[in-house]
Order: sequence, then C-alpha cells, then structure tokens
Amino acid sequence: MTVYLFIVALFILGLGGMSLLPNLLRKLLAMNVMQVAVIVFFLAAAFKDGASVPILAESGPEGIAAEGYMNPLPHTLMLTAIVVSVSTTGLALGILIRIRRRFDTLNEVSLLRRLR
Amino acid sequence: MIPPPGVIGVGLLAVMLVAATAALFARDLLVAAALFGVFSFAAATWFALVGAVDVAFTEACVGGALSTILFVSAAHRTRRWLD
Amino acid sequence: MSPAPGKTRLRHGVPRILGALAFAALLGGLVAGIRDLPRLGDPASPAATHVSPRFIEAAARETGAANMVTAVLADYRGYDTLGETAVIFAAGLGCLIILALAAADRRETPPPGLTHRFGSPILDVSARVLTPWILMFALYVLIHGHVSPGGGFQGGVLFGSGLVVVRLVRGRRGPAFGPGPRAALVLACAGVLAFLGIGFLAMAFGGEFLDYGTLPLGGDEAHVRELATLGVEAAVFAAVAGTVCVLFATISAGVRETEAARSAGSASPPGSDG
Amino acid sequence: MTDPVSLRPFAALLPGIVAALPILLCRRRPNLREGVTFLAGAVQLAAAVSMLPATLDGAAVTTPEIALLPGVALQFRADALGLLFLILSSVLWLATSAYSVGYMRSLKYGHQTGYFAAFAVAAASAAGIALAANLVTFLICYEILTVSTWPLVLHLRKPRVLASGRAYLAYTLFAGQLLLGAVVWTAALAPGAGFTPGGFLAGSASDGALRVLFVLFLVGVGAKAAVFPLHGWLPAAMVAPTPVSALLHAVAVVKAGAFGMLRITGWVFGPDLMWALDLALPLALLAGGTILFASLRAMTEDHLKRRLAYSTVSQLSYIVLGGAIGSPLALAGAAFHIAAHGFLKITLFFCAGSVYAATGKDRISQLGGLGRIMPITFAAFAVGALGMAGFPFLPGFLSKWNLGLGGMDSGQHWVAALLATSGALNLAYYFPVLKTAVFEGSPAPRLPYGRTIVRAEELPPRPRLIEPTPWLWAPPVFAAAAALVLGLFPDFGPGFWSLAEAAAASVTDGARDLTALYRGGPSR
Amino acid sequence: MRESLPGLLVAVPLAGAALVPLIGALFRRGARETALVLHAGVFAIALALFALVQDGAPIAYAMGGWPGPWGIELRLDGLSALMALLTAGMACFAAPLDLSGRRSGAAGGRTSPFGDSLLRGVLLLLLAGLLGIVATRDLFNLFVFMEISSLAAYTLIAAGGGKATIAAFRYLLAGTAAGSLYLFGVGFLYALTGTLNMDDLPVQLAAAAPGAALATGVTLIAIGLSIKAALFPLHGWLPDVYVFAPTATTGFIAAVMAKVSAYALLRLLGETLFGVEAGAFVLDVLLWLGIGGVLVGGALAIAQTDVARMLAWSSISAMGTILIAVAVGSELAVTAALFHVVAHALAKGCFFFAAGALAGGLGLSRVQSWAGLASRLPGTAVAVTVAAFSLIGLPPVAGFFSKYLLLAATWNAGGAAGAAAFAALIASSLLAAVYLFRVLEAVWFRSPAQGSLLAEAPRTGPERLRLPRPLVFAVGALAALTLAGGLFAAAVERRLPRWPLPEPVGAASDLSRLDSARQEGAGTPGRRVLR
Repeated sequence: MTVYLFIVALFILGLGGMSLLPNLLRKLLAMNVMQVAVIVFFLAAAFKDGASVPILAESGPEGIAAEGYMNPLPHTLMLTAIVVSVSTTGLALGILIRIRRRFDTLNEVSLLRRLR
Repeated sequence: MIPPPGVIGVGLLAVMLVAATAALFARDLLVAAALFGVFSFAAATWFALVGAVDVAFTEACVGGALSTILFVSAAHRTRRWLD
Repeated sequence: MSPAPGKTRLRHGVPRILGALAFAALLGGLVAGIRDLPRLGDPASPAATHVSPRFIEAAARETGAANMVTAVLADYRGYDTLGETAVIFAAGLGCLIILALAAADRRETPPPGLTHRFGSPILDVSARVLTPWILMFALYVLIHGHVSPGGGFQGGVLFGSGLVVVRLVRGRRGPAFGPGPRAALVLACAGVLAFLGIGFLAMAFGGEFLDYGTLPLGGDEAHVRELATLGVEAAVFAAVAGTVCVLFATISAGVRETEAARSAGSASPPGSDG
Repeated sequence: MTDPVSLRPFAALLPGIVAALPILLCRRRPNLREGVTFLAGAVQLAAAVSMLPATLDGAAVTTPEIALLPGVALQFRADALGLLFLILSSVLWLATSAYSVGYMRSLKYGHQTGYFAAFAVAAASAAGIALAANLVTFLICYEILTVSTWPLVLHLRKPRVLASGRAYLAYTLFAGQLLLGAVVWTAALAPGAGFTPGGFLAGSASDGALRVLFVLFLVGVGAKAAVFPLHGWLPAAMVAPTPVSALLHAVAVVKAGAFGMLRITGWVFGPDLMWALDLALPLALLAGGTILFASLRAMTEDHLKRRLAYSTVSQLSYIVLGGAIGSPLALAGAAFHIAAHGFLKITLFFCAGSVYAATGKDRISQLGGLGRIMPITFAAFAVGALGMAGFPFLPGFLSKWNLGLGGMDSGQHWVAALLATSGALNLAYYFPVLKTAVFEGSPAPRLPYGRTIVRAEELPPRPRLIEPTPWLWAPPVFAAAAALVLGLFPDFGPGFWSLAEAAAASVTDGARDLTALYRGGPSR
Repeated sequence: MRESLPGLLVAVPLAGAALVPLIGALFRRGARETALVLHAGVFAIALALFALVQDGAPIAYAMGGWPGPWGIELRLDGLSALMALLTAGMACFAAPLDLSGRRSGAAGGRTSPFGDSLLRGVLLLLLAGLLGIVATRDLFNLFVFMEISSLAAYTLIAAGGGKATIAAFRYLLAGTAAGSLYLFGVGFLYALTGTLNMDDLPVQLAAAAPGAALATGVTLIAIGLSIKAALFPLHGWLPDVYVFAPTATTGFIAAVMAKVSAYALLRLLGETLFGVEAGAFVLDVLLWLGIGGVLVGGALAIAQTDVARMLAWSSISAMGTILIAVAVGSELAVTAALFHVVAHALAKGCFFFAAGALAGGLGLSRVQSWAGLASRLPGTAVAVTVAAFSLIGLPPVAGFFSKYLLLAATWNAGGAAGAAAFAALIASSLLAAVYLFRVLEAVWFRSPAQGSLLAEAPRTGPERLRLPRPLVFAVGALAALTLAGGLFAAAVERRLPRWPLPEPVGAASDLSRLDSARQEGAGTPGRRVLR
C-alpha cells in the first residue's frame, strides 16, 4: 500500500509537472519521472514474497517451482518501457535543441505566443 | 529469496520523490541533471531490491547514465535552458 | 504583460480550475484504485499465478535460457523486443533527421556544438583508458545475458557509449574514434534488419515469424532457440549501439546537415540549406 | 393494380446528369453546348410522356430498388403527382433553356458553360424529386438540387450576390439537414419509408413524437417552399439572372418544396392522420397567413422580380394549403396549381427578364411606357398576371376554385374567403405593373418591330418598338399560350387535370367520382 | 500463405524502415523506389488480408509460435483488416510525396537523397506502428507499437522545422502522457488478472470481482487512448500539428492516425472490456464528450481563417462523431463509425493534401487566398469540392451515407444521449456547411485579390500554376474514391465488418483449453506440444 501511494505521488508529480511547468526541459524531466512511476508500479506487481530473482539457480531445470522466482513478465515489459522512455527522451531533446536554436527560448508561454 | 523491500524500500521511494521534486524545480540545469541522476539510481536500487535485477541494470545504464548524459550534453550547447 | 524569465506561469481562470479538478479527480481515482489492488508480494495474486508460472517453469526447458527475463524478452515476447528495437531506431532516425538533416532555418542561431574541450586532461586520459574496458564489458553483457542480468540492449547501450565517449570528451577536434553518424546508422539498420532477418528465416523454414524453433541449426529445439536468441540479442546489440552513437553524434556533438550530407556522399552545396 | 417495373424512369432522370459532362466539354462551341441541353430536355420530356398512359390507367411505372444501405434504397416511381411535376418541369426546362440562350447571350454574361451544366443537373434533380418513390430518394435529389442551384444563384459573382447566395444556402442547407433528420427518424419508424398514398405513419409513434416529426418535415421542406417565416431567401435570390429565377420559382426549387409538402401531407402522414394530430388546421392557417402576408408584402416592392418573388411565396402556399386541408378537391386543386403556377409564373419571369434584357430596367416605377413599345411581352405578362389572380379561363382559376370547394367540403369556409381576398390582392399588386407600363410614361410612336436589343442607356429619346430577339419573346409567348390552353382545356396534352385528380383520388381513397361532380372547367 | 500474411503485414514495413535508410546511406539512388515498392507491397498484403477475412473467419497468428496468452498474438478480423487496408492505402498516397517540410521553389533547396531516404524510412516506421496497433491482440504490444508510430510521427512533424518543432514537442508530451496513462491502466489490469491477452482478459475478468482498481485501470486506458484520438477535451495537441507539419505528413496522419487510436478504444472498451461495468460507464462519458467535441470542433472551425487550422478543428469534430458511434456500440453504430472512418479519411486526406500543396507550395494558406482557385487550378477545385461535400454529408458522395448511418444508429440508440447525439450530428453538418461552403464560395465564385498569385498567374501555357504530380494524383484519386464511396455505398457497406465480431476459430479454442491446461501443469495448449 505504501509503495502504491508513492507510485501515485510520483505519477501525479510527473504528470502535473508535464502540464504545469512552463519550461520544456523541465517538462521533459517530469515526463521521465512519470514513466519511472509506471515502471515501479509494474515491478511492484511482479514481486512475490519468498521468491528469488528470475534467473535459474544452478540446480538445473528439474523441480522448478513458480513460487520460487519473481514474476519475470513485468520485468521484461519494463525493460521495453525503459527503452521507450529513453528513446522518447532522446527524440524530445533533439526537437528541443531545434526549438532552442530557432526561437531562443524554451518557455512554453513565449513559444505559444510565437505559434499563433 | 528476497525479503520484502520494507523500510529500505520506502526510504528509497522517498528519496526518489524528493529528488524528483527537487530536480523539477532546480534553478540550474546541472543541478537538475544531477538530481535526476540521483532519482534514477534510487529507482535502480529499488528495482534491485524487489528482485528485478535486469531492470535495475538497465535503469542504471539508461536512466542513470544515458539519459543524464544526454540531458547534460544537450544542455551544454546553450545557456538559460531553464528560464 | 510578458512573462518574466525564470518565473513559473500557470494558466489563469477557468482552465486552471478545471485542470485542478481534473488532477484532483485523477488523484482520487488512483488512490481509490490502488486500495483495491492485490497486496504487494502476494504469492496468490493473479499476476503471480496466471500466465507467468510457465515462464518460470518452462523457460529453461523450452528456450534454453537460464535468465527467464531473457527468455521472455527474446523468445516468448520477441515481438515486443522487435518493437522495442524499432522504437529506439526511430529515435535515432528522428534525431538524425531533426538535428542533422532537416531544413536548417536561416533564423536559427548556429549551434555551438562541442567545439571546445568538455573536460580536463584527466577526463581525457581516463576516457581513453576506459574505452576498451567499456567495450569489452559491453560484449560480456551481451553474451552473458542468458544466465545473468543483461543482454543485447544493455550491451548495446554500453558499447555505443564506449564508442562515443572519446568524441564526447574531446569534442570535434579530437581523434575521429568511433563511427560517424552515417556509419552508426548503417550499423543500426543492419541490426534491425538482422533481427527481422531471423524472423523471416523462421518463416522461410515453415514457422511463424520469429519462431526460432524451426531454424535448422541442429540439436534439440531448446538449444536451437538458445542460439537464435543469442543472434537476436546480437542484432539488438548492433541496432542499439548504432543508435546510441547516432544520438550522441546528433544531440551532443552537433553534427550539422552539411557535415552529414558530406558524409553521405551527397552534393548538397553549403549554404543552400541556410 | 401492380406497378410495372421498368427502367424507364431513369430515362427521365439521367439526361440532365449525363448531359452535364458534354456541356462542360463543349465550352468552346456554345451552339453545340446548347444543342446538348435541348436534346437532354427533349429526351427527358419524351421519357416522361411515355410513362403517361400507364399512370393515367392507375399504375405507376416503377424502377427496381437500388440498395444504398441496409434499409435504404433508391427507387423511382412515376405516379400521377410525380408525373405531373415531371412533365411540367421538363416542358419548362426546355422553355427556360431557350430563354436562357437569348438572355445570357444578349446580356453577354460569362461562365455560360457552368451555367448550362448546373442547369441540367438541377433539372435532373427536380425530375428525381418528382419521381422519388421514397423519402431517402427524395432527400438525395433534394440536396443535389440545393447544391446544383447554388452556382446559378451566385452566377453574377458580385458581393451582393455572394451575400444572397449565403442566405440561400443558409436556409436550404439548414432545411436539408432537418429533413435528413426527419427522414432518418421516419425510416426508423417505418422501414423503407416509401411514399404511400394516404400516408403510412399512423400509429407508428406517439402523437407527440409524430407532431415533432411533422415540424421537422415542415421546416425541412417548407424552407424550399418558402413558407412564412422561412421565405427570406427567395426575394434575396432574385439577384440571380432571370432564367435562374424562373428555374427557382417555376421549374425546380420552390416548386420542389411545395411538391414535397404535398408528398409529406398526402403520402407520408396522410390527411386523416393530419387531422387526427391537429396538424392540418395549423398548417392551413400558416399557409393562409403566408398567402396574405406575402401578397401584402409584394405590394410594397418596387423591384419587379422581388414582387414576383413575393407573389410566388403567396401562390405556393395555395399548394401547401391544399395539402393541409387534404380533401379530394383541395388536393386536386393543389396538385393542379403546381402546373398552373408553373406556366403562369414562368411567363411573368420571362417577361420581366425580357424587359431587363432589352432596356436594363428592373423596377416597376421605371416601366413607364414600356408596355407600348414591348406589346408582345406585356401581353404575355397580362395573361400571367390575370391567371395569378384567378381569372376564369386561366388555369389559376381552376386550382383556386377546387381549393375553395375542397375547403368548404372539410368545413373550412374561411378558405373561400381567403382565396377571394388573395385574388383581389393579386390584382392589386399586378395591376399597377400593367398600369405603369401601358398608361404611364411618355407616349411612344408606333413603329415596326425591331429585332435589335437596346440597352437602357441606348434607348432613343423617342422610344420605338424594341421587342427583343425571338429567343426572348417566344418563350413567354409560348408559356402564356400554354397557360391559356391549360385554362380552357385542363386535360389538353398530357392531361394535367387528370393527373391532379388521380393523385388526389389515390390519397383520398377513390374519391375521383366526387371530384368529377365539382369539376370546375371544361373537361375532355 | 494465408496464415503467414498477418506476420508479414507488420514485418515488411518494419524491414523497409531499416532497409530504405540503409540503401540511402550506401547508394546514391534506389531508396525512394524501394520505399514505393514496399508501400505497394504492404498495401497488397493488407488488400489480400481484407479479401481473405471477407468470409467472416478471422486470421489469427501466434508470433514466434507461442500462443496467447504467453506469446503475442496477432489477429486480422474484418475490423482490423479494414483499418489496415485504410492505413496502408493512405500511406501509399503519402509515400511518393516530398516528406521534408521544404517549400518547393523556395530557397531551401531539395533534401539530399540520404535525408530523403531517412524520412521515407520513418514513414514506413509510422506505417508499421499503426499496422501493429491494428493487428495485435496484446495490451503491451499495443503500447509498443503505439510508441513506434508516435515517435515516427513526432519525427515527421518536426521535420517541417520552425513552428512545426513546437507543435511536435507538444504532441510528444501529450502523446507520452497518453502512453504512460495507458500503460498505467494496463498495469492495473495486469495486476488484477495476470494476463495481457485481449482474449484471455475477459475470461480472467469474469472470474475477478469488479472493484475500484478495475474501474481505475479502465479509465486510465480510456484517457490515454482518448488523448491519442484527440477526443475533446483532450485535443489540445492536434490543431498546431495539422497546421505546421509537412503536407504529406499532415495528409497521412490526419487521415488515419487518430482513427487508429479510436480503433484501439473500440477494441478495448467495446470488445475486450465489454461487460465490465466501468467500461460501460466510460463509454457513456465518451458519448457525451463526443457530443461536446462535435459541437466545439465545428464551432471553432468556423472561427478559423487558416484553411489547415479549420480542417484541424473539423477533424476534432469528426473524431467526436466517431467516438459517439463507438460509444453507442450497436451493430449499426459500429458500421456507421467504420463507414465514417473510411469516408472521413478519404475526404480529409484529399483536403489536407490539397491544402498543404497550396499552402506549402504556393503560400495560399488562408481561406480568402483561395479566391479564384477554380479558374487557375480547376482540377484541385473540383477535388476540394467533392471532399467538402463528403465532410458536410451531402449526397451523392461517401460522407452523406456515413452521416445517414450515424444518424440512424444514434436514433435507434434512443434515450437522452441518443437524442442529443442525433441533434449534435445534425448540428455538426450545419457547422461544417458554414465553414466549408465559405471555402467553396471563395474557390468558385470570388475573384482573386489584385496582385495575388492566383490573379497574376496565367490560365494556360507553360507558366500556368501546377502542383507536384504525386500530389495531384493523391488529391484526385482520393476525391474519386470519395465519390465512388458514395455511388457504391451499398458495396462499401457490405464489406464493412459486422459488430460484434465473430469469435475466432483458432484462438478461442486455445482459450477454452486454457484452464485445463493450467491444471495439468506443464502441458501447453496450442500448436506446440513440448515433451
């Protein structure tokens, strides 16, 4: 429960930062925070009491019990999610540099004024 | 067997929350990027704590290093980024 | 009334109130939702009992990978990983287009790029010393991904970082170690194509796309799948390493259109883009 | 009797649409282009006439259904009312085409290719409205008519014209969308929504819902029929060239609206349901009010075409009135009035246009003396005006007579009084035109007919006879003559009266014999 | 062959996305031609799939040979095959165009062949992403392909430079927020059911008790997809994107991209989560929001003087229309929605290509600047007219029939919401008539301003105005298709899938065996039986 509350707090912090902060780079940081919150959420769902990391112990394939290992599926999904996150960040930074070059500001209010 | 994250986990999450908040409102970009790095490493540690070693490794590589470096190096090319 | 730089300006009036209400509703919904979720670590939760047991119990037997995450990533859900590779490839292509190739605007202030040294001699030397080790560690991460944390993606990131670290530290005047954006792009394309090639090959041998089990590599199916998974990881490694180089080259080093065009062998005259 | 299934109705629909393409291709050869128009009109008329015998026998030539969507089909049927409208619009399309040639060329208007192409499409869609066998088909043709007449209204492309075009679109598209809503609703109540004599909606929904539905229909169709207070676009649209006004009033648009009102009252709701829902009387009163209002309003207009426009508003409400009352005679009178008003009003418009083309004058106060130098034109105008007022031996009399009798039949005695009043008002606003033209202004010497077109500024100080080219005076003369014939022999030629009678009889369930008793004019 | 087509549908454009830049980097020519061939190939695959599913049996495809819910499953049924066909077809029109935002004839010069190959690669990536969304049966895989298409779209938009970069960045933020909200929602569903498979999910949910967590998850998914679908009031990103993006990009994404998200909404809320109480509630809310979007979009479109911005607001209105039909969810409504999706994609694509060609190539971006267009570019004027008729819903073009079906569907839905939607649809046609007939009036009946481009250009001869040939082809072909869609409405309607979709033959049997398989332990359902 505590974990989940932290997740919600991080998510809201990220989403709120994305929508309310005026600076595009800060928005980008907030976006990363929001994405990490989702990752934490999935990993919390993967956690099992009394289980181990999802790498097969030396004992071999016989007698593997599902209870003994963490759920590997959310881990896999979150690997992908991290990649998506960093890809988006990279592309966003690229766009950001172009915006900065052209308009000499990253303030959303000024930029929107230029847009209209 | 991995114990539940417990107090350490909560502490790490709290560190993440504080670091993230501080990063979002930092005056200076380098400070913000550093705080974001702290946030990422705290996250990676928490991931390891709940047994997601692969994810922790990746987050450390990507979130802690790659993203931060990208932020810093992108920002390096201009000033007044956070105005 | 112009916004003062550095000041946070929020919207006023009705949109602000509505926005606040929306956030409050979202917060309330999320808190209500999480109260209803299975307890953290509950071994009887649906997530722990429904689909995932197979990945734990049968991964090694079916795919030959001790690291279940790798098994799921590269085999059971290899299609996701293909998509993931495509995502990062998209980011690389995007940065190359947006920063290096897209129409440069006359009104844009020229980017400084990394024309001066980034760091100190200490950083310089340590980068040179570190690079080979980073590259080797990256390869280790790739190959060892079957039995330990890591795999193509993490290895690729490390490898790409290692390739560009010298360039990053020394700036544009430094030694041209590591691939330029075009070569890096070729590497990335080759990686993506290799991944797809393995998938198509599986189809050619009568299976579904990415069904490694049909590949005629000899041995029992788990072993074949293990080998194919390694191939896939290598493909991801190449794609990611190439893309990371592209990202660094465009975002950090500030490759301009003229430069990239020249490296592409095109005859776009300088200034025609400005 | 089962309806013969045939593709022949398409022969009446397609000429206009098919002709549009060669018309557009012949932009460099005007004579060929107009030849195509006449050919298409002739084919349409021939096809219409060929379906006449079956219809007069009580069987309507029907096309197979062409499925458009599930439960939505395109189908055409040449029943009595439809055929009446179709033949009327075919004849008048030909007349208007001839008139257009003279008018557009003598005034040297541009964009004539587009003009004739749009005209052909508008004529085809009017034919489609006439033959539509169900509401969806009706709606489709109705909307195509709207958009194909829009370029015609905007033909002169001046700022004031553009504003009028907007008004035209605002009214007609708004109405069209409401009609779309009504059609969808009706199709939900009665799948297929095919026009059925006597209506098909009885008992399909609650009274309140049906009343709302009727209001939707009333607005949807009434805007084109220019029922008060939806008439605003019609006077505004008088900025169009005169042949276009003729088309709007006599051939297609307004007439299509009035025709639609008859279809809605007689073939969708049905007279019985109209009375049962307490809709008939309000509609009749609305129509009566429109008649009086528009007649009074017409008197205040100095602009000749605008006065004619208000006259149309008034006259078309006779048709709505007949549909509202729904007794056999009223319906027959209303249906016949479609034809009567068509011939009469087109005469008047042709005359107004000829005067404008010859002299550049378009206001009644400017007409002084013109009657003496353009005797043919004004003679035709006099026929039209008297017919409008309901003068005996002209077709307007027959329709009004039957309308009045129909009103009496259903106990609405005020209708007779209204008709008398309206006839007087008609005289009151047409007579000054003739009076000014014939008795006022400077006297003119009698001179032989001249064939040259004289613009206003070129008028010699001592006027002489300036009847324009035959392309401009022959069509009004033809239309006036046709009106005279129709007044004297209502069943001459295609048999408009028989068709009107048959249409009314089909709605009111075999009341043909009843109408025969009251037949107001000589029959065949 | 039939069985392998779904795999190829996504894999071929993905391979193209890597192959085309590779050719561009290594050779001087050949990249553009390769891209065109690949687009044609993808279209052929989509067409074949569409033809194959006409018999009603969906084609299921287990990626990697792993059946759902363990592996990722693709499924092409009538609905997804239709969306795939539409997407691939629209991409074919965009593919030959110049994807860079440079104005032809302006000082910018041409993009280098290498840069051009990169852009073509990204377009293929966008196509692959959209097709992936359409084909997949896996919630997380949907997210991945959503991000592929989004990243590709951001790139193509930002390639316009200047203000397009701002629009792209704002879109990126909105799109990423949408993606995260969606993923968060998927997390809730996963935590409650343990599955990501769209066929398995309803089975598991039927066993689980409904609760606040489920409602939250469903709502998060709906919000995320609604942002992507630009559903009012989450449409903020859309107008600037459509205005500033390069012509080819705008034409393509305006035609299909938001609609693919609406498709995902239909798949998830209307099918997978059908029967979930919260899903029904969300659909009710979406219906009212759709009504709001229809009216607000139409009203704001009237307020615009810029053609592209007007069309962008019109798109918001159209998405509201589609969402209304999706929310109504009856068989007729979904048919109507699909008809509208097709009709609107054709007409809006045609209009945006024309608007982009005129604004980007000739600088004619305002409604007034189009005055006299008919005299100089008559073909374009005719095409724009046809498209406008379709957008308003006038016969005899496709838009009329979709509007008719929509009205019938909302009327049959009944209730206050149905009546309100009915009225809103009629109002939207009227609003569309106001803003589009304004354009048509300028095009056909106004004379160009003195000294303007259209006034100065000669009507004939080599100096007369001309648009790039691929653009002319795209505009003309789309207008012709719009007209054909109306004239042959019955044939189009007959080929639309029937809702609810038929149960799949292969996958369903897998699922029914799921529980028994789990009880047996290691026994694996599906084709593969190990041990």
